[in-house]
Amino acid sequence: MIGLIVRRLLQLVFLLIGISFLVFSSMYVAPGDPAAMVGGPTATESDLESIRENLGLNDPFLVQYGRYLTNALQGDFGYSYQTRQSVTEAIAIRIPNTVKLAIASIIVAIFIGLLAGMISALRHNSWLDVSSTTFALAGISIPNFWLGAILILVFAVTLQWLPVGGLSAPWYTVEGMKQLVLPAITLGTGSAAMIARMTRSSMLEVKKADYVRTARAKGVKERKVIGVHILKNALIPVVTVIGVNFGGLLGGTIITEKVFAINGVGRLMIDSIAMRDFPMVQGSVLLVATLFVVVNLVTDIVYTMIDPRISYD
Amino acid sequence: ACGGESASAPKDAEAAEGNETFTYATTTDAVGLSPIMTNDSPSSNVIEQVYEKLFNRNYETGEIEPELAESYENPDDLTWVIKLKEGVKFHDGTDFNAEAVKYTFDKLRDPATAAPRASLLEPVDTITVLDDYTVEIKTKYPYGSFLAALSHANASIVSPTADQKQDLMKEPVGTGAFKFVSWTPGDQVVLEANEEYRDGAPAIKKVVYRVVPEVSTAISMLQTGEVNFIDGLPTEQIKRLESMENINIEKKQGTSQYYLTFNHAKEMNKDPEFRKAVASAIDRDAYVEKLNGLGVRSDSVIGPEVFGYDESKDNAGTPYDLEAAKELVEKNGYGEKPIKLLTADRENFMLMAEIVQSQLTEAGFNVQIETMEWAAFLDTARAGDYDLTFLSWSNVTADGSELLYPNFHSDNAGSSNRAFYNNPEFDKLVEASRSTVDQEERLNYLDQANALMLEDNAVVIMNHGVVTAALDKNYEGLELSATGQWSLQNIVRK
Amino acid sequence: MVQVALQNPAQEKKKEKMFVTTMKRLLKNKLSVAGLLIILLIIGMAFCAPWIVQHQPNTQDLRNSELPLFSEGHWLGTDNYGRDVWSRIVYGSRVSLIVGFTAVVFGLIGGITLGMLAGFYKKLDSPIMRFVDLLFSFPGILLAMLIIAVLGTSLVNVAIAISIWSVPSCARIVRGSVLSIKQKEYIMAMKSLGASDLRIMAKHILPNAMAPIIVFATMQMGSAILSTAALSYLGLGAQPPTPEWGAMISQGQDYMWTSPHLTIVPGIVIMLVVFAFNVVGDGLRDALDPNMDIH
Amino acid sequence: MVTLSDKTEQKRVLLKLDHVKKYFPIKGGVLQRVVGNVKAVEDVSLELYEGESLGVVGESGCGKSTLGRTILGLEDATDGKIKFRKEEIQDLKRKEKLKFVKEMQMIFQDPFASLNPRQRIGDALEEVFILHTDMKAKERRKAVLDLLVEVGLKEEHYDKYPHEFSGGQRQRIGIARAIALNPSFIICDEAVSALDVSVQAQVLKLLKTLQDKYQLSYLFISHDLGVVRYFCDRVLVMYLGSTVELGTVEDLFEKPLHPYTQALLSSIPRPAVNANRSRVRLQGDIPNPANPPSGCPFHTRCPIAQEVCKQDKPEWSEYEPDHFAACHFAGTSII
Amino acid sequence: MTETLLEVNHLVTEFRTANGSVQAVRDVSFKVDQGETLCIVGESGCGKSITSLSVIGLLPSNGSVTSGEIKYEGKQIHNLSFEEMRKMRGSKISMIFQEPMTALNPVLTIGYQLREPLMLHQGIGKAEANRKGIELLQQVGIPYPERRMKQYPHELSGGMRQRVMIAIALACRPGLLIADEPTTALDVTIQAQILDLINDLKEQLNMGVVLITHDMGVVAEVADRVMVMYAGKKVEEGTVEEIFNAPKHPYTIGLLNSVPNVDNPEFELEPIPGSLPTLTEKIEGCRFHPRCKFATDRCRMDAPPEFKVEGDHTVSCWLMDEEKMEEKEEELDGHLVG
Ligand SMILES: Nc1ncnc2c1ncn2[C@@H]1O[C@H](COP(=O)(O)OP(=O)(O)OP(=O)(O)O)[C@@H](O)[C@H]1O
Ligand SMILES: Nc1ncnc2c1ncn2[C@@H]1O[C@H](COP(=O)(O)OP(=O)(O)OP(=O)(O)O)[C@@H](O)[C@H]1O
Ligand SMILES: [Mg+2]
Ligand SMILES: [Mg+2]
Repeated sequence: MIGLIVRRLLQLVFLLIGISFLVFSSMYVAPGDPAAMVGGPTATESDLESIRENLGLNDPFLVQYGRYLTNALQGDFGYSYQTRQSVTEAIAIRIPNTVKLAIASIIVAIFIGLLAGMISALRHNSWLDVSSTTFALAGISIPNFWLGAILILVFAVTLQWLPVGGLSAPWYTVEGMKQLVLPAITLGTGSAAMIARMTRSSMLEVKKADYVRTARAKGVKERKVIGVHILKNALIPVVTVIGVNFGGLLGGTIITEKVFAINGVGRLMIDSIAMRDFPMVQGSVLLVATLFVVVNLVTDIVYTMIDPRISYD
Repeated sequence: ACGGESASAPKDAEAAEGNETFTYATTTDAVGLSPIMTNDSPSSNVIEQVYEKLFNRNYETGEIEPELAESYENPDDLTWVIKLKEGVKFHDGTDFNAEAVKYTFDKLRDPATAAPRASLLEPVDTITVLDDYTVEIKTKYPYGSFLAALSHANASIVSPTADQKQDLMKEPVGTGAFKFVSWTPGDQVVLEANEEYRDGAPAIKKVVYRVVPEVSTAISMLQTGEVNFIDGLPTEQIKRLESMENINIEKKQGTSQYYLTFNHAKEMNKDPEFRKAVASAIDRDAYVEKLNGLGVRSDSVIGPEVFGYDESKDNAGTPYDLEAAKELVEKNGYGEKPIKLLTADRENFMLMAEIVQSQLTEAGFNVQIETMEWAAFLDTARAGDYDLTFLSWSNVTADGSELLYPNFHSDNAGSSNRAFYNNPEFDKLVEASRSTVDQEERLNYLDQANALMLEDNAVVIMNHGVVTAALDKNYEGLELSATGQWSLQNIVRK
Repeated sequence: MVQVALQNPAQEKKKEKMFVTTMKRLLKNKLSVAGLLIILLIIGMAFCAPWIVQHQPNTQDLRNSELPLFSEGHWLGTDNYGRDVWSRIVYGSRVSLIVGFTAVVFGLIGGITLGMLAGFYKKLDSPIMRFVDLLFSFPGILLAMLIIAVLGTSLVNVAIAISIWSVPSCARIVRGSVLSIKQKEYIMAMKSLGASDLRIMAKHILPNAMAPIIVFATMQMGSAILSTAALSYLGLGAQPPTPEWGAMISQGQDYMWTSPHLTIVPGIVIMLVVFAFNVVGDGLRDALDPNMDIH
Repeated sequence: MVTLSDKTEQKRVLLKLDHVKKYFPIKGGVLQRVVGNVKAVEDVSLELYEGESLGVVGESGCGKSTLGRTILGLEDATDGKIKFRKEEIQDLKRKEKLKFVKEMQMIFQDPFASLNPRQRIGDALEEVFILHTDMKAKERRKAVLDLLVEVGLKEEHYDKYPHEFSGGQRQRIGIARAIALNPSFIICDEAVSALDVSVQAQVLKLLKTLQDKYQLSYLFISHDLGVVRYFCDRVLVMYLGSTVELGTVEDLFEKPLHPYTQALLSSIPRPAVNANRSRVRLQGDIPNPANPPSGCPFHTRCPIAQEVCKQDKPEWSEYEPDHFAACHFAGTSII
Repeated sequence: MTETLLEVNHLVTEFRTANGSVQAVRDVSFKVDQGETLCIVGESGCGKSITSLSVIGLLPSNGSVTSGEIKYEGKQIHNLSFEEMRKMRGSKISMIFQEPMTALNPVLTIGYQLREPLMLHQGIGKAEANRKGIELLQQVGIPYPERRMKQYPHELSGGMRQRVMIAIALACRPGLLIADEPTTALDVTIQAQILDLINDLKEQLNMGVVLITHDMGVVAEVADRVMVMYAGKKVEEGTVEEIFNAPKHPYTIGLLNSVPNVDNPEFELEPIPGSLPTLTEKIEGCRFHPRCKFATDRCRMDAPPEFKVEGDHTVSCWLMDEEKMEEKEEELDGHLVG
C-alpha cells in the first residue's frame, strides 16, 4: 500500500511536469497578449512594453518555462498577471467551493446512481428496469449547461424554493445546503447516470456468478444474498466509475460554477485562460490534475479495501 | 405580489440582524483595488466608492467639478495650479494633502510601476508641491483634456502611508464615502459606510459587490431579492427586466459607442466606394431597434454625451440604401472576395455581427464571421488580421479628444488605433484639439474631425450607448453618470 | 467444379450474417429501436434539409423576432433575429452529425493506434499509457479550451479538440481488449505460423476488438455531439450564423424568460439525439456480447 | 503398432534441447523492479526423435506449455540451446525463422479460443498458405478443401465461422491448420483435454492416422496419463518446471523410477471396477513456482524425502537405457 | 434396509430461450439411498448439472421444472415455496460445484462463508460458529484452520478451496450432498485427495451423495450406483459393477471404449462417431440413434422405454426388446473385452 502511494506520488510529479509543459506551451503559442489584457484597451505600446518587461514576458519561451518550473518545484506558483495576487492564495480561496460542489455532486450521484442501478438489476427487464435505464441514459444525454438553466428557472425563480446562486454560506447551515442543491444536481446527474449503468450491469454480471449460486445453495436468505454476496462484488467496478467520475466532476464544475455564480477553481480557470493569465492557468490546471490523481489514488486504495484480491506491491 | 414580497428569505434574515446590506452583482470581479494598478470597470466600480479624484464629472450634468480640489487656475497654457480641500482624511487616518497628490501621480507616471493607465498623465512634465494644499502641475504641451483626465477613476488619490505599508490592490485606502472591509477574490467585495465622510455618512451601511458571472443568474437574483442592484443591463434581458415588478430600470444616454470599422491598412478598404457600399448596406435603424431602447441612433462619431458633439452630425453619415449598396457591389464585383468580419465574442458584438453579416450578405457581399475570445481578438485586431471588425469605446473621460486620438490618430496605428486609420488632415485636427486649452476652440476642431471621418466613411457608427441600471424598488438615490460610473453615496432605503 | 459452386453468393451471405444477427438482437430491444429511429430521423433530416424547411436558416427578419411556438409559417417560432427555429434545428443536425462523426473517427484512429501499440508491445505500454494518463487527467472541457485557444474558434477545431479528448478513453478500451485478445490461443496460433505483428494486429486483433470499439464509437458520437454543443455554448464552437444546437441554447438562454422555447427546443433535440446514440450503444453492447453468442 | 525395437533402429534426432531455461520475471516494489523469477522451465535437456510421440505430463503450472512455446520460439528462451535438425533456432529473427515455422507447428488446447471468431475457417486456413507459399487464390482454395477432407470435415465447411462448429470439429480445423504446410514436428498442447471423451477418441485417432501418413513427430502435452499411455512412445514427467523422469511408456508406466511418477500413476482413477486400489496419496499442495523449494523440488511432498533431498538438487541421469530420472533415491518404491 | 433419501420421478426441466422453450432434462427418474453414492455420468451438455440444480431448486431464472416430482425423505420438495426450499438448502441438501476458483465469494473471508450456514440453520452465535468452522476445516484436512478462517479465497490453492467448499456444504450435516464435477478442475493428485475426502465423509455422516462427472475413472472409483445420461435422457442405470462389467446401452459401451486404459497398453480406442446433439436439435425416436451403429428403423421412429435387465439395472434401448436381446448381447460383449 505504502509502495503504491509512493509510486503514484512519484508518477504524479512527472505527470504534473508534463501537464505544466503542455499548458505553458499551449498558452504561449495561443494568440493573445497577456500584457494587452493587463493594460486594457487604452494601453499604448509603451505601456504594454513596460508591462511585458515587468512580467518577464520578453524572455524566450524556455527561459520563462524554466523559471516557472524552478519556482514551482520550490512551491512558488507565481503571481497572477492580472491581479498580482499570489496564485496559491487565489486558488486557496476558491478551492473549498469547488471541492464542496464536487463532493455534494458525487454524493447525489452515488445515491441516485446506486439506487437506480440496483433497482434496475434486481427487477431486470421489468418496467422499473426500463424506466430507470431510460432515466440513466437521459441523465447522460442532458446538456448540463441547459439543465442548470432550467433548474434555476423552475426551482429558484418560479417556485423560489432555493437560491439562484452563490455558495458562500457554510455547508452545514440550512442556507448552505440549499445553495448546494441545484448545482449538485446539475453537476451530479451525468455521473449518477453513469454510476447507475455501471451498477446495473455489474450487478447483473455478479448475479450470474458461481459464488452467488453457492450462497443460495447454503440457504442464505435472499436479502443477504443481494446485500452481502452480490453487492460487495458488484461495487468493485462501480468504485472505479465513481473515481473516474469524481475526476470528471472537477472538470464539469467549469460550466456549473459559471451558471450558478460559484466562486470556484473551474471558473478561475476559464477566466484566466480568457485573460491569458498564465500563472493562474497553470496553477489551477495543476491543482485540478493533482486532485484528479489523488482521487484516483484514493479509488485504488478503496479498491484494495473492498477487493482483497488486489494488492499493489 | 409586489417586489417587496418576492425579496424573500435572505432579506428578512438581514433585516433581523439589523445591518443594512446593499448588494450589487457584477459579472466580472475587480482585478484589483488600487487605482494605480488597474484599468477595468469592475475595479473602478469599487475604486469610485472608496477613493476620490481631484475633479469629478457631475453625474447629472456631465460638468467637471472639483472634488478633492478646491479650485484651479492656469497661469499659462502649460501650468495648472490646483488648490486642495483642507481637513480631508484618508480612511487610515492620515491627512490628504499636496504630498499625497504628488506621490500618487508620480507613482502612476513611473515606468517602473508599469501602471496600465500611465498614459493619463503622459503629457505631465513636473509636479511640484507649492504648499500643503497647493500643487503645481506643468505639462509638456498644452493639454486640453487635462481636467477630464484628472477626473478619471485611475487618477484617484491614494494614501501614501497606506501604499507603502500594504498592497492597495488588496486593501485600498482612500478618502471616499465608503471604506474597504474585505475582498474574497472571485466572490465578493465588502465596503462599509465611512462615518467620518466630510459630507455626512452614506445611508447604506454595508455594500456587497457579488460576482455573478451569468447575467441571467444575476437577474434571477435581482428578482428573488438576493441582489439589489445591477448595471450594464444586456439588451436581451430588457424585456424580462421590464416585466419584473420589484425593480426600477434607470436609463441614461451614455458616452460609449459601438462601431463597425474597416481595416484601413487593407487595399480593398482603401476604395472609398467599397466603404460607401458597406455603409449604405447597413440598416442601423433596424439594429438600434433591436437594442430595445439600449442604444442611441446617431451617425456622429462623437456621441451626444461626449465633448465635441454637434447635432448636425447625427445624420451626416451615408444613409441606409440597400439598392445603392447592391448597385455598387454589382458594379465593382465586391461580392467575389470573401470578407472576414472579425468580432469578439462578448457583449453586443455578436448581435452586431450577426445582423451586419446578414445585411451585407443581402447586399451581395460575401461575409464570414470570425468570433474570438477577447484576448485573441485584441491581438488579432491590433495585428490588423481582419477586413471588418466591430470596436467599442467606453470613453470614461467623455472628451472627444480622448476618443479620436487613441482610436484614430495615425500615431497609434497598430496599438490602440486598431482601424489603422491614417488621415493627415484628421491627425492635425485631433492634435489641435488636444493642445488647445480653450474649450470653444477645441469643440470646433473636434467637430471638423468628426465631419472628416463621416465623409470618409472611416467607420460606421452602429449606436451610442445607453447607461443602464436596475435598482431594487426599495431603494432610491442612485447616481448614474453617462460614462457608466455610479455612486452609491446618496442611496437610501425607502 | 466445387469451387464454382462455392463462389461468391454464399460468401456474401455469410459475411452479412454477423451483421444481421447483431441487428436482429438489437431490434429486440425496444429502447434501441426507438434510438435507431431517432438517429435515422436525424440523418434523414440532415440529408433532406432543403426540402423540409420553408425558410433559410440564416435569413433574418428582425421585425418578426421571438415569435412563439406554432406561429404562422414558423411552427417552432423564430429566434431574436427572426430566423426560423425549425430550419435552424434541421440544418443544425448537419453540423452536429458532421462534427460528431469527424471527431469520433479521428478519436478512434488515435485511440486505436495508441491502444493497440500499448496493448501489443509490452515495452510501449508504460510510456503510451503514461501519456494517455496525462491527457486523461485534464478535464475534458479544459483540454478543449486550451486547444481552441491555440487553434482558434471554429467547428473544425472543435472536432479536433473533441477527438483529442476522446483519445485517452478509446486507447484504454482498445488496450484492454487487446490485452485480453492477445492471450487468446488464436493469436498464439498466428504467431506460431510466423505471421508478422502488423498482420496479427490488423487481421486478428482489431476485428475481435471491434465490439467494444463500436459500442464506444456509438456512445462517443453522442458525447461528441454533447461536447460540441457545450463548447458552442461557451462560445468556442460554431461561428455565427451557423445553426448549431448548443449555440442556439446559449443564444436562447438570454431569452429564457420571455421566449423559453428558444432554449428548450434545441435542448430537447440535443438530449434526444444524444439519448438515441446512447441507447443504441447500450443495445449494441448487449447485442455484441459474446456471452449471448452461445445459443 | 510400431514396436520399440523398430524405433531404436531408426532413432534420428529431430529436436534437441540443451539446458533450456525459461524464467518469467516478477516485478515488485516501489519502482517495479524485477524482484524474482518464476522458473517456468528449469534446465530441460532432451532429444526428440523423428516420427515419435513424446508425451509431457505433470500438474498444472509445471511448465508444460511454456516448454512447448519456448521450443517454437513463441517465448524467448532465457538460456540454453534449441536445435532443430542440428540448427540452433533459439535466437533467430522472424524472417530467418520462417522456414522452421513450416516444419514446426502447434495444436492448441482450447478449441473455442484457438480460432479467430471473426474469420471464416476457409480464410483461416488459406492464411497459412498466404504466409508461406506463393500459391494463387485458386490453388489455395483447392489446398484448403483438400485439407478439410483430410481431417474429416466437409468442403462446405469452408465458408463457415468457428462458432458454427462443435468443439471436436474445431479441433480438427486446428489440426488442419497445423498440418497444412507438411510439418515434421507438431506440438499438441492439451490438444484433446477440452473435448468430450467420445470426441476425444476421434481426434486421437485422427492424430495417429496423420502421424503414420506423414511421419510426424509429436510433442504431446497432456495431464491425462491414460491418453499419454495410449498415444505416446516416450513420456517426460515434469514437476515445478524441472524434468523428473523420462522414459518409454512401457518403462515409465511399469517401472517408474521417481516417487512423483509413482504417485501420479497411482492417483489416476481407473475406469474399471475392482481395479487394484492400493495407492499413494500425496500430501499437501504444489508449491508456488515463484518460490520453489530448495534442493529437489518435490521433497516437500515426497514420502521418502531425506535430508539430502532438501539440500541438493538431484542430477538428471540415465538410470537405464533411455530411461532418465532426477532423484536421489530413484527406483525406490513408495507404495 | 437403507432408507431412500431422494427420489426423482419423471423429471422434466425446460428453458425458455430466444428460440422457444427447450427441454434440457427429459423424463428422468432416479433415487438415492442413505449412505449411497450415485454417479451421474455423461458428456457435456447432457443435462447432468440441470438435473441436480432442479433437485436443489436453483435453476437459472429462465428454467423451470415442468413436470415430474422430487421427493426428499418421502416429502415432495419440487413444489415448495422459495422460502421453504431455502431452509432445506444447506441444512438437508447441500451442493458443491465444479469450479473451486469461482464458487467461493472472492471478497468474503473463508470464515465468514463458513459461519454463514451454521449461524443461519443452527441459530448459533458467531463465536460458536467460528469454533465449529475451525473444526470443520480440520475435518476436511486443512492445516492451520484458525489462520485460514481469516484468509480470502484467492490466498488458497484450488485443492484447498474445494476442501473449503466441502466444509461449507457439510457444515450442517446434510442428508444429501450433490457434488457437480467437484474435481474436474483439479490435478490428478489433488483429485484423488478430494475424492477420498468425500468418500470418507460420506461414510462418517451416512450421507447420500450424488456425484456428477464425465470421467469414467472417477465413476469407477467412487460410485455405488451409476446413471448414464445422454442428451437430456437417462439411458442406463445400475450398480457400478453392472455398468462397467455388463453395460447394455450402446452409448455406455461407446463411452467406456472411448477412454484409454492406463493399465492396458494394448487397449484400442473405439470412438463413437458423430458429435453430441444440441438441445434444439429435433431428433425423432431414440436420441442416440444418429450415432448408434445398431440403430434400426424403430429407433428412428420411437423413443425406447425403460427396460429392466436385472435388479435395479435399467436400460432405455430397443436392443433390450426380448427378441433381439440375445444375439446382440454377444456382439456387444465381444467389443468390450476387445
Ligand atoms: N507470460 C507469463 N508471465 C509470467 N508467468 C508465466 C507466464 N506464462 C506462464 N507463467 C508461469 O509459468 C508457470 C508454468 O506455466 P505453464 O502455462 O507452462 O504451465 P502448464 O504446465 O502448461 O500448466 P497447465 O497444465 O495449467 O496448462 C506457471 O507458474 C505460470 O504461472
Ligand atoms: N440458462 C439456460 N438457458 C438455456 N439453456 C440452458 C441453460 N442452462 C443450461 N442450458 C442447456 O441445458 C443443457 C444441459 O446443461 P447442463 O449444464 O445440465 O449440462 P451438463 O451435463 O452439466 O454439462 P457439463 O458437463 O458441460 O457441465 C445444455 O445443453 C445447456 O446448453
Ligand atoms: Mg498449459
Ligand atoms: Mg455441468
